[in-house]
Amino acid sequence: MIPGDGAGGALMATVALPLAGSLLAVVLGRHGAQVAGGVALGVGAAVAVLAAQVAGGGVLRVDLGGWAPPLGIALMADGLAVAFLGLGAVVMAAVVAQAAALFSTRGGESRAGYGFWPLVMVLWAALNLTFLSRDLFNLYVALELLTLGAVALVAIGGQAGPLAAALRYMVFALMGSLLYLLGAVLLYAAHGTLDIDLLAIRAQPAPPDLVAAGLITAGLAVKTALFPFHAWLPPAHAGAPAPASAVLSALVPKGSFFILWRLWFEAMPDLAAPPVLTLLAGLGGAAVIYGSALALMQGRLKMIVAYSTVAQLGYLFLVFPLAGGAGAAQPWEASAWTGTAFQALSHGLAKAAMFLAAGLFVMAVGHDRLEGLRGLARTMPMAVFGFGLAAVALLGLPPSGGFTAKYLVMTAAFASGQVVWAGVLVVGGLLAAGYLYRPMAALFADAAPGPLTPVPRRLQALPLLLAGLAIGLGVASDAPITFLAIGRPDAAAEGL
Amino acid sequence: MIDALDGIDGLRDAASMALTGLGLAFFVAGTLGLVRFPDSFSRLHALTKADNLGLGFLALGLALQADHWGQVLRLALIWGLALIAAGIAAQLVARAALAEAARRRR
Amino acid sequence: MIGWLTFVAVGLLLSLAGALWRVWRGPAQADRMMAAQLVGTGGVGVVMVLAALGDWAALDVALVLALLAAFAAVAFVKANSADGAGDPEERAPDTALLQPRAGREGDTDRGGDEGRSGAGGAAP
Amino acid sequence: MLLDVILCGMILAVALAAVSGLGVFRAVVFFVVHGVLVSMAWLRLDAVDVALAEAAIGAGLTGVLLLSAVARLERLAGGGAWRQRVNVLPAGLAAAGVTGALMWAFLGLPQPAGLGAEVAAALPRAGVENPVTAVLLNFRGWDTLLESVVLLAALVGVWALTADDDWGARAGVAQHAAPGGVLEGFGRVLPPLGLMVGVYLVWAGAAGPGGAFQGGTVLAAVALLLAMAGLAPAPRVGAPALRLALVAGPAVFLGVGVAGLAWGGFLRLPPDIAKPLILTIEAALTLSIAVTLALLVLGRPEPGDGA
Amino acid sequence: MIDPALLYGLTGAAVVGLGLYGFLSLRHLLRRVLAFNVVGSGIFLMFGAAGYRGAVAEGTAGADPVPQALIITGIVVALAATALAVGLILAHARATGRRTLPEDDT
Repeated sequence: MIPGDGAGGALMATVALPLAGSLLAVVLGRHGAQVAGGVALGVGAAVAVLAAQVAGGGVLRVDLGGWAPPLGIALMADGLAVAFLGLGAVVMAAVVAQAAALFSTRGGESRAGYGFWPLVMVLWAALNLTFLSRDLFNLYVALELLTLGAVALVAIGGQAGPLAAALRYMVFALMGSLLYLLGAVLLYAAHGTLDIDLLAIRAQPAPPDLVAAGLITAGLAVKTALFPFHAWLPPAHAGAPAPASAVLSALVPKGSFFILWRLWFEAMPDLAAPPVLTLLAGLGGAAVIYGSALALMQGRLKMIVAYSTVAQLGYLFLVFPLAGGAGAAQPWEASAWTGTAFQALSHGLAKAAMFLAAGLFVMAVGHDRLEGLRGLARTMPMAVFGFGLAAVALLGLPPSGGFTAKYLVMTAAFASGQVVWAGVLVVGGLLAAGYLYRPMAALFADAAPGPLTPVPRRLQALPLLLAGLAIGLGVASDAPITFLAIGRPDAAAEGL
Repeated sequence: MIDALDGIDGLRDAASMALTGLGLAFFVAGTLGLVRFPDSFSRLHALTKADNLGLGFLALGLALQADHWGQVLRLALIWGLALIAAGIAAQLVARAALAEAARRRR
Repeated sequence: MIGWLTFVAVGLLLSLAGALWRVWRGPAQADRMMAAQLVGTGGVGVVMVLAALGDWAALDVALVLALLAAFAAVAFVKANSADGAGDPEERAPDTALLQPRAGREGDTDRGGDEGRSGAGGAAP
Repeated sequence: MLLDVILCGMILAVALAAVSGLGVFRAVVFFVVHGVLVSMAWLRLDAVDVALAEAAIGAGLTGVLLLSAVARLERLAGGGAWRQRVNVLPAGLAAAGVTGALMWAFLGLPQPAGLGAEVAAALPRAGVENPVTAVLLNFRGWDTLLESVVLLAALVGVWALTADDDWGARAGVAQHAAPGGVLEGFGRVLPPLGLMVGVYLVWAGAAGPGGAFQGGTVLAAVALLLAMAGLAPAPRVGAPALRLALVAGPAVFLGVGVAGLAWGGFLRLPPDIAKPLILTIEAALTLSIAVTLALLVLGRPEPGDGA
Repeated sequence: MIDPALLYGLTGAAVVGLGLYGFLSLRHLLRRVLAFNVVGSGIFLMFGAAGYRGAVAEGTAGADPVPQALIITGIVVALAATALAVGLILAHARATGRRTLPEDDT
């Protein structure tokens, strides 16, 4: 544990660099793309250095301003946090590369060209902070920054549809923030601290803690678009421009889910009564079924991919009954925990690849209705192959990261006797095959594609690269597994 | 000597009580005017005049209770600002009410 | 002295309560704005008394309230002007309205519960 | 004690009136009144700094923002019958449930817990005497830095809603006022006083109630008044000076934070030079907050239609 | 007599409830944003009451500064969110001539 010395620099860079980049982009206006490119490289390097430090020295804590909690705010990087930072860095690098073509400001400063870059970098900084911060109110400000950035990105297109979607997103997100803030206020009123580690010591099943846990969980569930509150996600993610929807779908809901994960496993582990955890996983399961069913009925590619996000996010909630809950650390909890981390990472990479590919199809054909995409495989082989690889990862077919995730969670489900969650995984996989078959069939149809504008090959390489990483995550899965174990709450119990 | 001293204090307290009481009375009058008067313009007339006078007396009464000059200065500044604000607001709102009534008549 | 000032503060608050009724009832938007103006001035009064009762530093709050008291009225007036950013004084007033009327409620009150260009849903 | 009961009763009545009844204008006026009442409540709760912020933002800027939005919205989307409310019963049940749970939780609070003692203990090393400013700019400076970025992100979001061909125009609708009229007079008389009060609040924030936010909000109100009185046209979106002013606060704060790495950690302010550092941060923050809040209330550039 | 902290805390909880009711049931988008602000001020009232309660117990002068600082941060964040929401509502109204979300319009 190396608090607060030079080693904190890399950890701080992952948040301070995007912030500095967004400030620079506000001033420099026309050169937003170059600033974002520099920030992407910088944060990538910072995450690499941080990963080396965490792998070498274990969990790394930084007390901001030198003030230790409960007075100050602490940031902490453990295996899980650095893995998600890595996911963010990779996805953001690809998104910045594609957005540079879409939002180029060479001609002169345009509205969207000016607005996109500061917003996407502010979003990145807020996202990285949700993975690192240990203070509940600091997480609230990070969530607000995440929400404002995301809503503004959805509305940046300017048409009527995305504007309504952005408004609905904002209404839901504001509701989520209020419920979360209420919970944080109650916890401070009860225990005089907002730090997760101090709360873990002081929390006990008294009225304020129970109500606070309920409100925070409800608030974060709304922000993660869990089943009954998912209505805002598909139109918002489909309405945003492609690079933005890649960030929104692959990363943003994971920020609020990550906080929920921290709370239920580190801040209030013994507060988790089994029925509550089962309810969360039940809603997750319903999200998988409902999201997949609706994805089957969509006519536009981006709507299919957006509803697939609703479904895939449902898988993440299975971790609560399998790995959470009081009682001795069962041997299968570690594998459920790691499996869910894998699911989040692999879905992030695959979903970003899909939305970037969809963006390229829209760039080529002008719209994303399925019938317009027929036969694109012949003219844009790399992008379509990337989309296909991403579909493999989403389905969880070997050797993809998705398969490793499903395998780990399923073994945990069988070992713990809660077979219903294994059922959810299987049914989800089948439904995913269903809704992904339709776009794949259209893309590989042997119809002659209509008039389309050529898409440069270097842009087509981006989705392929991301999808390749999603597959690679499964192939070389032993390194991430050991890395994720650093700082895991019950690190002692070895996985299956 | 001591009771003479508190004589002055007594006098000061009595004066500030009287002034603040007067201020309160004007505020109540202003509110009554706002509630009871028949139309917008007479209400505006009542509230602007009564309230500002009330605030003036209140400020004066409290100034007697002040510990040092900084507070008296601030009380005077507050009253001045409130006067400006009330004057501006009354004039503009009256014109807006007139325009609104004119629009409704057409 | 403390008891008296508390009484004055309570009295001021109750007078503000009267203004709240006008905000609810006030047929025309201008009536509601006036009532808000009264609450602003009354608020300055109450805060001054609270400052005398408690910590004199609260005078700064009264200062800010007095400073910003007119802003709501200015925003209302500008927003309701012809193009939404003008000034009601730019056009000569229609003085025909100001003819004294014997005893009848002023013209501005005959309007429906909502001012015509007034608030929110057209359906009352 | 009676005072608190009456004040709470009025706050509840105003909150109820703001969410019930018909008409958005009435709801907005009730919200402005709510701001005034709540700033009184803060005084009764011994929180003068918060009372200042509530008075400046709740009763001041939010009222201006909502009032101008109401009228503009009526022009854009007025008329037409429509249902004011929907699913009233589930909403009522949910609200009642949350309220009951909150009250049950508040009553169930164990012995009072707070950080007053820790702050008092660390105050000598914080560089400023006012504990709230010490928390805002030193102990939890990271929150405040992020919050100034939140303001900036909101402004960039609002600007991104501009029509494409209006980009580069002046922020907000072109304001104008009758020359020599009452509004222009107000625009000439108040700003000097407002500027004095704003700067005083920022400067006083180190020792007593006040600070960058309260002062910045008052200065934003002064800038708004100058624009609304037609005395100073709103700046163009692309003006470099404006962009530097917008970014000054977060940039200086971030710069001091990174400089802290030299003293052992991010955002670390060595006690002996903490006060000058905090004052520089506050000055830059006040500038950024004043400009950002004024532009947020003015809204997106709309040179074309005045509607 | 119930102590002030409890009174303001329960009032804050009730204001949160009222605001939540408005936020969930109202359809006019501007009124929903307004209800969001009402809920926010209710939350901060509860927070301030908890801070006051903590300070009174510890006998330190003035309320606990940490909640005060967080409330000021919260108020400014709420204003930023409100400003963006209002901007979106106006842009949406300009594009669709509607004051409510599409699914709420009858």
